[in-house]
Amino acid sequence: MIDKVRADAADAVSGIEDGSTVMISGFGRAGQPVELIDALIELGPRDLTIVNNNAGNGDVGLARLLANRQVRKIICSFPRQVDSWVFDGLYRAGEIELELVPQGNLAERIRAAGAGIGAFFTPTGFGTPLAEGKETRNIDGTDYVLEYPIRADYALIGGFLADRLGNVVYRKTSRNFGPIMAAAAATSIVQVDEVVEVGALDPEAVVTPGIYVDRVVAVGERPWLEHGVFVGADDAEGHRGTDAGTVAATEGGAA
Amino acid sequence: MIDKVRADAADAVSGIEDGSTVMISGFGRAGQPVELIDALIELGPRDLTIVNNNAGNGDVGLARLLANRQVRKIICSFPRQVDSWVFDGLYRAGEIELELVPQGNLAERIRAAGAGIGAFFTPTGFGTPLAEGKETRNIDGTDYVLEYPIRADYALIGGFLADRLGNVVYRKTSRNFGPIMAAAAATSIVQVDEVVEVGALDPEAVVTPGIYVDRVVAVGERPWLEHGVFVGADDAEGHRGTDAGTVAATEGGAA
Amino acid sequence: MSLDRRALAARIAQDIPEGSYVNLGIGAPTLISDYLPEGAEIILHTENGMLGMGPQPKPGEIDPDLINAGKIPVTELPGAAYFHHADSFAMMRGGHLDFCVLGAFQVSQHGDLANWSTGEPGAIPAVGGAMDLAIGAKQVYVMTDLLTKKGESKLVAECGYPLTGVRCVTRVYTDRAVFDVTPEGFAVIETFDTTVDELSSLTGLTLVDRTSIPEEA
Amino acid sequence: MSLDRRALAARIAQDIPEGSYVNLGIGAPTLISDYLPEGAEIILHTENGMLGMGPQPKPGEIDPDLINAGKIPVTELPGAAYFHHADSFAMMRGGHLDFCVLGAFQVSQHGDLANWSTGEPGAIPAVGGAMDLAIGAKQVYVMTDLLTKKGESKLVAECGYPLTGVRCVTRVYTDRAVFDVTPEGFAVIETFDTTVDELSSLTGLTLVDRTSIPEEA
Repeated sequence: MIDKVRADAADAVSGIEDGSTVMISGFGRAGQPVELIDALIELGPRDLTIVNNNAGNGDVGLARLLANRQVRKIICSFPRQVDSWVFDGLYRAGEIELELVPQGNLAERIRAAGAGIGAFFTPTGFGTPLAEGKETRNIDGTDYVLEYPIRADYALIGGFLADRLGNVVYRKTSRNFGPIMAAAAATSIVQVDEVVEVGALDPEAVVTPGIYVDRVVAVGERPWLEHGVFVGADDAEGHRGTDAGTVAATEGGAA
Repeated sequence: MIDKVRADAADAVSGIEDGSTVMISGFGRAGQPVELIDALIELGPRDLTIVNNNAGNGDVGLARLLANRQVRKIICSFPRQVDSWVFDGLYRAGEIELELVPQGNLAERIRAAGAGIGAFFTPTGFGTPLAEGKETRNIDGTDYVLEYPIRADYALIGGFLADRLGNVVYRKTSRNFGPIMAAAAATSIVQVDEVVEVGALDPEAVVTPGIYVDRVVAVGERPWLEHGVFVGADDAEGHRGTDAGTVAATEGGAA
Repeated sequence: MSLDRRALAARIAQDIPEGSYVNLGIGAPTLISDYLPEGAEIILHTENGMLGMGPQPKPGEIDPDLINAGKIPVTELPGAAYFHHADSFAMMRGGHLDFCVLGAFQVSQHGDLANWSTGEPGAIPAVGGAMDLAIGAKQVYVMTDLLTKKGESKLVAECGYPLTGVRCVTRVYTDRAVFDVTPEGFAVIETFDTTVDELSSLTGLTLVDRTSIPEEA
Repeated sequence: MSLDRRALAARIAQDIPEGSYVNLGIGAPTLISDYLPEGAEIILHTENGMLGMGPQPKPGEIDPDLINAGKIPVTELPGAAYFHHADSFAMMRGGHLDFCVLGAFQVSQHGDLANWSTGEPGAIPAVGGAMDLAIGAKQVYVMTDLLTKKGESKLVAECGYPLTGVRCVTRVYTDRAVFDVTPEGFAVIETFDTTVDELSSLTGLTLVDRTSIPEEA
């Protein structure tokens, strides 16, 4: 029997070694594999290259991974945010390398890695500083830049539900980078609210087929859901009721 | 109010003019827009370039379009089949042009057109006669061929259900070329069993968002379904009960 | 009287016909959604993976899995669809959106856009989806004040700031006037309590006067 | 005694471990699915857009929307997933399948494959997914008779027929023996009632004898 389910987040991230390239899904809070990132911090590999849309917010998650000096380089589209002080400090001190990629080229380069495409001509970024030094070509009257795949050793992905075969569905805009990162990494690790029975996911609606997934871990339901049904939250971090104010204050609030 | 629904198949294909490039979805019977092809034959434009995986079977559908001398060129991966006599005859007589493309390159070139990619390096076909004369490049130790997008003026697509906004879902392996063709054509025309209310399709499971679709037409339920529920057929053409034998004999049966 | 930000948003909203697929970027252009004609079906795209984006949720109904490109909680309208990042940016890059509205530091008379970096030494660069948005719609509109806080024109002969996209902007809506980008340079198509001469003086550019030509339907 | 087609399919099935993602092409290799170990979860891919393909349906339960790459009706197993053609071939091209098994006209000692055209003048060419399958798995296995009906070896020094893929085949299962493609040429790893000398004579090739070396686990 195929069983990709791991006991806990620590088990799920085991084996990620120094120097690995690790993709981390998520755009804002949505699709961020919070528990897997925490487990990666706990595991402690250093000299990592991280691929993410951003470079961490506040003092938690990816920002804490950076603060913990585990990251040598980050490939992302939007590092500078109101609460990206950890990255900002490391970058200004010359202690982290940055490869800045327009968001759509970032997505397409990750997709190319999973799809076996060797390189592709994209119009995005042509004539801008981010295309400097890159090969360009005019095709049928449009100018393009040649971009190469971004591959990874590991992907950490935030899904919604999965089965033991590794089939995954996402919730709403938390889908973002998850499906393409799952296909681009040698080992893909997905955290979900719940692992469901094989056959419970509609084959027409599976977004990431199990072929792309190596490990699955259930981390429990997020507070804005009850038995899979949306019940709402009071802020974009998912806090509810009276605890929202307190926790938001210590975590730095929503982006 | 947005309403992309057309009264009938004739209305849906109206305006397709001589010399157009027309993509037609389907792989075998699955996803073939039968009623739209028949309406295209009825409409009568000539000198068409057709993009399809095959080059027609038996004497119906695409084969009839060919027999009717409406097609100048076909771009496909697998023209020769046991029952492709119409194409075979025209091709041997030099009366139709063929661009033969490996199936995955065909799909990726169609995808590139919809995705605004100017060209891409693919490993498929390298070193074979189908890459002769094409630009090649070795990237990181792998040999690739440069392939260009395939765009179309129109796409005729066989879906399952749609809403008036043009959101489409497919059934099982009939999805095949539909979603990528919808994105690659200037005008995309989708036939479905039934048009449903806006909101009836699960936003997590919409496969072709309405942005890619210009016209929708309901052609009625196929015989292997009853109120959307699968009830089965006796052959791959979808015939049921006693009529299966007779009709299969005249149509040439399944490929 | 020049238009304030909300009035400008309302003005832009008038030019977006029913049935359009629209990306309103982040920041000021998102105000436009408040002024789209009541009941008209205009479908909003957010590049983090959704068509059919609705307004912000009521308190208590925030869904952290449902946010826009500015990471603000939003809602889902009937007929929405979700997709992943590669599909979302393919949709943009492939030219499927009818309109996108962006902010700007500078727009050149050729339609070049600079809106992601002022190129200051030591500044931390961040581009996000700006370069994809700049090339990602049939009509790329800019919404901006005509002048910077220091009084310099944002419409320029050539951009001095690092570019976001080359020859991509089709129209610029400012607090003082609306400009089309044409082969002859900026054409003024509408003024807000000013004159073409005054605009020429403020921008230092030769402007084409199209204010008296009625817009095509 | 050489193996017949079904026996060969059964032999190949032994080498596919549980948990594998496998594409069995069209034609003879599809027989392998009948011999996969009972109860072992092996997930079949069909390039027309499905993982989790099941056996052929019972009479009356044919679904024309559910076919395999050979256009034969199939069924759906629990845990299946559907996707479109670009996603399906991206899955292949991206190297995500563990095994693919193909037929062949010729395989060269470098692992080149010819299986789509005999290059006859006047023949109508058709390639389908053959070239994608040839490069589309971690292990590309060929299932074939060693000799053509005319008695010519399908294992050759260099392919004379038009190629399907270059240096892509990793192993060849024939009715007479199993061959690995190695930097030193074909290595015989298992024989069916024949000898390496006899195989050398039949193929006209220098063969490496690895029949006595136990396979790695």
